[in-house]
Amino acid sequence: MTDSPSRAANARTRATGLRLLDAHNLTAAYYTPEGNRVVAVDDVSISINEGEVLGIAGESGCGKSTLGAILSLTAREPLVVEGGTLEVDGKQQRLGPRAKVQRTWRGSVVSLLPQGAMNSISPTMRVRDLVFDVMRAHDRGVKRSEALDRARDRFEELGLPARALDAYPHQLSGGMKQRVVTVISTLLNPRLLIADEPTSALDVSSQKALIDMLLQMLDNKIMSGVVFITHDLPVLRTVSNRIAVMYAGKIAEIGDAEQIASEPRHPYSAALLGSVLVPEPGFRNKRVKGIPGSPPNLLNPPSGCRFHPRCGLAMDVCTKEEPPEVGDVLRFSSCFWTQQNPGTPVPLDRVIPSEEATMVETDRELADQLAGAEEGAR
Amino acid sequence: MDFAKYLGRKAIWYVIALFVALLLNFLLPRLIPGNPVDTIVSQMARGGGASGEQMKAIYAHYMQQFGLDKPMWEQFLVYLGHLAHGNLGTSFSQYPTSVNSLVAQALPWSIAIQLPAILIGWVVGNLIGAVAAYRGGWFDKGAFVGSLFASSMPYYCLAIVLLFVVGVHFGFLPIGGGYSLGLTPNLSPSFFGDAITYWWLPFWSLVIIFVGGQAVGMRSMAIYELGSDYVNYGRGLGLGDGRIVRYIFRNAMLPQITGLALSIGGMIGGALVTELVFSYPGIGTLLFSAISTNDYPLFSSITLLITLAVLAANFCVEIAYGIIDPRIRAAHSGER
Amino acid sequence: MRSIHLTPRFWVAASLVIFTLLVGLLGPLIIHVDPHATIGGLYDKPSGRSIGMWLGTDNAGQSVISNLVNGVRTSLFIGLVAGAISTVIGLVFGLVAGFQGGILDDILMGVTNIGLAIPSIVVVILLADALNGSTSFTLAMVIGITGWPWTARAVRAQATSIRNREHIDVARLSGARWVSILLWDVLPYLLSYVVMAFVLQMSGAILAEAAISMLGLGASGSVSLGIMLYWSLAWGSVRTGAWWAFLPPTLMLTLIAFSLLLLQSSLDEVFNPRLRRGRSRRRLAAVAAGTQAAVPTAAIVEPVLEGDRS
Amino acid sequence: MSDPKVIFRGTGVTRRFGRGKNLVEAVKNVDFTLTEGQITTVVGESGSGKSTLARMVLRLLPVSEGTLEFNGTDVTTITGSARADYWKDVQAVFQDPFSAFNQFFTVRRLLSRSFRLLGERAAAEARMEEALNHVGLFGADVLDRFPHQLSGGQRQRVMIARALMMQPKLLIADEATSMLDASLRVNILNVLTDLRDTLGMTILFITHDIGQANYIADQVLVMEHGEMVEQGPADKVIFDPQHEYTRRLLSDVPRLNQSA
Repeated sequence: MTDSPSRAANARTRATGLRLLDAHNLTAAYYTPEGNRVVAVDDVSISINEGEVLGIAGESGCGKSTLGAILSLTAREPLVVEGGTLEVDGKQQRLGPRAKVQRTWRGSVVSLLPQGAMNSISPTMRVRDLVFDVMRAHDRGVKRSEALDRARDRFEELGLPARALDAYPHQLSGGMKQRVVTVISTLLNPRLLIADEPTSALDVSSQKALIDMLLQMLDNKIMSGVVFITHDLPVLRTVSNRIAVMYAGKIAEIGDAEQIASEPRHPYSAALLGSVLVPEPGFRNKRVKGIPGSPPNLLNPPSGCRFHPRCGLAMDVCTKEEPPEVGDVLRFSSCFWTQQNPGTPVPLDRVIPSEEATMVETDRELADQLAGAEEGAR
Repeated sequence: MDFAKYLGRKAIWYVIALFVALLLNFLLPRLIPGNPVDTIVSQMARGGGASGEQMKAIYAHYMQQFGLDKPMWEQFLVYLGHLAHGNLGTSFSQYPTSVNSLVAQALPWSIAIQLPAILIGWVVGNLIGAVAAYRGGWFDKGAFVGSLFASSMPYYCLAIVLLFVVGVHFGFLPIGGGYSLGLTPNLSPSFFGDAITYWWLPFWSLVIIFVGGQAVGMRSMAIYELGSDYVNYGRGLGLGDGRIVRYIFRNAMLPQITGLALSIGGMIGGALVTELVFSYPGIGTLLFSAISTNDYPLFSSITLLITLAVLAANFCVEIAYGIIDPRIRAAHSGER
Repeated sequence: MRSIHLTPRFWVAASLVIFTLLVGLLGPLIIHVDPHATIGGLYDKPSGRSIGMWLGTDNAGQSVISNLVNGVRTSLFIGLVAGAISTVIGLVFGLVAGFQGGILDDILMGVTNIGLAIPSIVVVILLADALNGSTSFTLAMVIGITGWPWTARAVRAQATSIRNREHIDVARLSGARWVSILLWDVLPYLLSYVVMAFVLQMSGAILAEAAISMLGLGASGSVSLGIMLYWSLAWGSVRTGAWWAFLPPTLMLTLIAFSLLLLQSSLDEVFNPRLRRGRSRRRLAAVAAGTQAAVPTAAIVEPVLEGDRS
Repeated sequence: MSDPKVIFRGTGVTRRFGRGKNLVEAVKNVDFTLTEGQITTVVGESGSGKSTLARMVLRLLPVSEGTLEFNGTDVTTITGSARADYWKDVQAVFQDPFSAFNQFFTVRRLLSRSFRLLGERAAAEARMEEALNHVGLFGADVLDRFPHQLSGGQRQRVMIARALMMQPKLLIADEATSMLDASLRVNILNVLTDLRDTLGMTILFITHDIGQANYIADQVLVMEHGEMVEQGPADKVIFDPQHEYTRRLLSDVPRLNQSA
């Protein structure tokens, strides 16, 4: 019925094994007005192959949007990129406080598809004005009519109405605006598109339309790879070839989308996936467990493995040492338990201790008390 | 159409505001205890400038003009009737000169110092504000504190300081009046050459303040726009700084243009005291003399004039905003 | 509550404001000379002869320094009274209109818009003239009751946005009464805003008093910075170079206006560290940019654009 | 659940906003019932009118047309003290766990506001602690904290506790979990199902996420553009949808297991 799984399958065959991007040792921090340094992305390295969609998953505050800002070269105050390198097609771009970023990298090598297209186009300009400005920024000599013709072709190719070009942003619906912005982001056929929560504000039908369009763009070789950032795991599973799960500024696990979804190798991924609810019979009348506690304050992150305070599998070593990356650069899990138990599925029951069960007990007791109090009150 | 409806609703409000303004202008001077004409005539008599016969004629003239022997509501109608004919009445202190001609003499002078100051101040102020917001750093700090200081300085205080330092202490420019003694205002180049030396000081005293105010306003609006999503997106698409700055300006400009229109409307009453400081022969000085001689036909005509100009400017801005696509306006003014 | 991060600018502004307060409060106690007493001739030069002569004499042979410190006191008094009156009226109107909405909102905002469209300087001049021979207090009242409309509209805009916050519904569901919600759930969110509006109103009122006095409609028999300037202009002190008669009140007025505006702009940063680039800053900044003009023609401050919500 | 009893009934419920050309019918002639001791979920996309419906049931928003009945009593137009009494029985938790808090109040202050409706103070204090325990919190930990000192999940729990203090018969959760991360969301949903299972509470749960509806609902109502297009037992609506819209909604939902 739906064609997105087949598209995703196409995408999988499309992935070639040629390296598109290598990002090394990315570190970025926010500086609070009080002068505190909050490291939001801490020494993260990722790689993407040609034709691939890499999904970045994680809860709010895990650093996934910060990672998107670094990769799209759009970090700005109070976020400061403190170090790292991007390597695309053998061209290197150093990052850091003193590094100079070539303007034309933005938009043509890496391009940003921002969160909430609502305000991404200046309210007093038409879509076509931005389209022309974007083209001219990378090709001084381009003529207005020529630029607009190219944009019109692109709109038609992707099944968008060409008259959207003449609209002011407020005249477009939310889903249409997000798609229009997607086309603008990819006008210059960038090598890599960084999509930061593009679907989060959309209804499921618009979500699906956008995802289909992104995959079609990959098929049409408009761009060579996508980094897709969202907290929505089912969306990621639909769109990605590989998924990286971030926790507290670090990558907890990275692997094939299918493998992550079916047999996660990191306790955090397992717990996160365990809390996903989808409309399938298995989820009715089954008690799903959330992760107890909340993500750490990055101003003062826990020592060792950052997940250890919430992890039922945590051992002594987890509290002291940084976990190793078990696997290779494209597929690994940063976990001592995985290292010690290769090939064993993560036991979800042990990751999340029985706190939930005791809570239900307490509830029962209290219910009785409450009932008693109620009677007394009457 | 929607626009007609919008216009109609606005017009009703402005008619009410106009009515209230007229009522205030009519009523408040009459709150002074005693019959104003008695007061005036007795004052003129004390001055000894007029004979008994003349006195009586003047008295009769004013009683008739104001309809003071009639009930209040009829007096108000008489007042409105005169206004409808564009007749502002006869001055007390410079009887029998009409108020119309006194105002007509003074008005060009006020406009001559105000309009250029507003226009130039607006352009320069917005430029400074925008550049400060965009450049940041020391330029921003200096421009901001300087502009804040300039905009907070009472305009008449700056006038006094300039008059003293430039006019009196260094003697660079003449220190009072609108033109040299002995000349009569005319359109000859020689008169302009003379008048412009008198014009510089009041002009500067206003333009500096105006630059400051505009710069502060523009800077904060531009800073606000700098934080918006489209700036970040534009950068992410590799747009040049100049291009993005143009987007910012376009959006930050709209309220500034409104401000310009309103400043022009408020022009007549905008720098009353400046004229006083420089004895400049404009509306402010006229108002001052009207107050000091209790010339209340002149006095209330000036206040009415100021009100009308401001009301008209407000109304024009509203119409302009109605013409601009309301949805653009909605998008611009944000969530509401 | 939340940690408040005071900026250096705030401390500069606060010191300047405290300095003017000290001049107004302690000055008259230290400079123990009757401002109305004749202690010398026409424009005697400053001298160290006596405390009253530190800044010489004015056109009536009165001590300038004594007039100055007493004038600052009057100006502060007028600023506080007029600022309080217009802030309170504006707050009540804006709060009720914004929170209640409906017909009450339409009526209150109609009145406010009329008040905004009529330049307040005109009303002040007319009222001051009608109340011939006013005192500082009546002058403060006059300035106060003409200055409230823009506060009312600004407060209304804020109150309207707060009305849509979920915590208001939560309070209603908890059984809180209308007044309680207004006082505890709406007002605290506006408080920082109101404080800033008050500072602007105060500075506006002080400058308005001076302008009115210079036009010859000042409080007769009282001592104020505006009246000092009125006499020094009338007696040509600027032209004759008697700088001690006009420079001190000029500089004092500038200092007061500047320090209050600086205080407002720094309070904005203190109250809204995260809104640094946010909306409220934009609104108040627009007002702040207009304060100067707000006195002569309050209508410049903001047009009646948002007048009626469609 | 031997004898399911209808606790709430809406008949022909309609809500219009604006007038003239700008007239919008947010909710159009909707009929529904809530069964005691069950979780009823309203599913719909943005603009479907589901939150408007919730606010009408809460009597925070007047009904343009139609009637609302609670326990057999007509509550369509009650105001003043009658409405305050109604709020002892019908309470709500809202979407935004931050803006639902008055940031100037501690949790204690927030909760103690309900005391006026609860009567005697000592009993009310006890009830406050009970309510907090119900959602897995302890008074000593949270009562003297300001909202910004709590995590998102804790804030939403406090909000549920506030509603529970009234010991309501009907609890309305309007998108109460949509701004929480997935791992915290499940915990809140579990609190709600526990309330149903242990206290027999009736819950009206509003969501755009059919996955959450599937997890907790006994009954499902589907809304589209202000109209109620389908309603019935959760199993039936979700696994055997009759209406075209419901089918589309379900087919567009991304799944974790592509094969399923």
